[in-house]
Amino acid sequence: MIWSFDIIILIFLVITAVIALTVKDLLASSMVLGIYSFLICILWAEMGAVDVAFTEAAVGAGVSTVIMIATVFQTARKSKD
Amino acid sequence: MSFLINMISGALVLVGLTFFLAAAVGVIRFPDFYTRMHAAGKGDTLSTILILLGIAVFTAGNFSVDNLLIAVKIMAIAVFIMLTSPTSTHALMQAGYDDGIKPFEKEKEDEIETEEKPTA
Amino acid sequence: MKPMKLAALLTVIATGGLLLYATSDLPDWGDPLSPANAGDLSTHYIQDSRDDTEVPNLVTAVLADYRGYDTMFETVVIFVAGLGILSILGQGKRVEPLAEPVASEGNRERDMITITTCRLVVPIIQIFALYVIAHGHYSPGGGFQGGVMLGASFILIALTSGLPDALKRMSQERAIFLAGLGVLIYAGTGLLCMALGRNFLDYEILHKVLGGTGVKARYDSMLIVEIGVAFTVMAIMFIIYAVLSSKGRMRGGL
Amino acid sequence: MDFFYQTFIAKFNYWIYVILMMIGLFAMIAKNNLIKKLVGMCIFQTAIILFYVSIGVKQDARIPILTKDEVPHGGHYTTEHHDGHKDHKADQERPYIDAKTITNPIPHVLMLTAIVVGVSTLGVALAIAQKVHLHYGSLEEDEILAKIPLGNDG
Repeated sequence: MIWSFDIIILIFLVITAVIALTVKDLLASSMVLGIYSFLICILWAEMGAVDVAFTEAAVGAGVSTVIMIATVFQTARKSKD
Repeated sequence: MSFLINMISGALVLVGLTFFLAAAVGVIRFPDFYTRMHAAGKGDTLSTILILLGIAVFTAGNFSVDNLLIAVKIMAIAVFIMLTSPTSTHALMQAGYDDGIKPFEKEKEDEIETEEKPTA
Repeated sequence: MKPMKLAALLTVIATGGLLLYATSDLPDWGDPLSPANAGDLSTHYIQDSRDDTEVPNLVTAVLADYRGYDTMFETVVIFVAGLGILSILGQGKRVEPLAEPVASEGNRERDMITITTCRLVVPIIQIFALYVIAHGHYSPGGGFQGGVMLGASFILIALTSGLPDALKRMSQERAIFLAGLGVLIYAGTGLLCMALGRNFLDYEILHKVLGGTGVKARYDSMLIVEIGVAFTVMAIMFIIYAVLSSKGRMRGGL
Repeated sequence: MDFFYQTFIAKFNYWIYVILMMIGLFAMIAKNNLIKKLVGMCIFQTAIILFYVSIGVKQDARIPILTKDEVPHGGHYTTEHHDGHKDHKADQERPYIDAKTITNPIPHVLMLTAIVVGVSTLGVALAIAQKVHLHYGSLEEDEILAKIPLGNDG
């Protein structure tokens, strides 16, 4: 654990979460959620949870983003809020 | 000997980070999609490979079979990135081109400036 | 609409305020003496799993051995989620001709560079995934991660050369079979322990089947269980992508 | 420095976990678009995982994988594997493991499975969203509600 690194990533996490929820384009929202997943993956590697970080890198940033984008392509891309 | 290896690996990582900085500045400063992707793709690939090379040299510095194996693994990651990173850049470019994004042209901006000057 | 949002905001702020107030009672971040960290259970896992199982990666030891029952039902949840997606959107075996062609289903020109690179990369990904599964005892990894990576390699094929190509390699029936097989391997290991006269998932007795000592049996059966998990996760990850990217028709795709 | 640590760093993870949870909960309640609600659900989920992993952190501890000195490769069971002499020499030479120096593995195990289960439940949710889009042609909550025929009032 390195606390300065930890705090920087946590602040970025809040920023990316807010961006993912305010962007009107759902494709961009999914991509920002992928960035969020990568950030939280780094955070877990830093906290010593290497297995969780590995899973998050494979699942959250890989499969989760892909299935979200697949749904956005099959439905509507624009969101009203 | 170990001092020399530390110097080499540190220099490689530093050069890699410099390229990373240049790529980041390029992504922000360049005018349109294609040039931005150019900066991101090239700078990203080169800097990642340089940083991995630095780490591999540092690991192989404490010479033993295990450390050498770790260095080989790191270099395998570098080869993998060398394969995939340019391809992903290419795929993004292709998608942008299919989507109909117009490349940036210098003259148009000049025209706009000259048009705006008389009104101002 | 506006008053609803305001009410939601007030509720959320009230909840958050209470939780923030409650954080003052939580132990400090990184405190080694907090109840969760200094409790008997965690100390026992850290200090004794070496003698019980010989597995250096404590997470794998706890995941597949001590909490094997938990992990088995997590695998079942993933399996049921895959079946649920198929029953919500999928159309089973019958394939009806479409009334009008969908835009995404047209024969979009596939890019040669990406296809060639993915042909090169997919075997590397799969071999690395197998390494992750097999090496989960000594490094981060195991059935879940390796299974997700194997599934992702099939998703990569589907993304570059189209869903039909990927379905040729892993058809819907085959995927469901593999997912069921994974759960069967896991539960079968547990039932084998019961058949030999111990509790469910008490691997120690398996040395009668696998040979060696009881510790070695625990070490080996952990790998068997992880392989089962990897089968299920791989198949279900691919099913999720295949169904969602084609609206359940299993044709066309992105 | 000590005061700074105790007031700020020691609780910062928990604060952020509460903030992320608030963001996710608000999105799940108040957002109009179904996909945005699911994005909120993802954020909510990671907030809970952040809480759990933060609880398991120990100061100056290493990752929960034992080193080669502590578990020699094939140390225990190969010595016993050759029947005849049960040599426990390898056991006695092993160093003592101090539980304080290794990160708590239990939250990691719980959360590792939770992530993979989370993505499969996200898949189910996305499938339901696609089904809703097939039926009503929209993902906006108000448009869907306008299209649902009301019982007696309608």
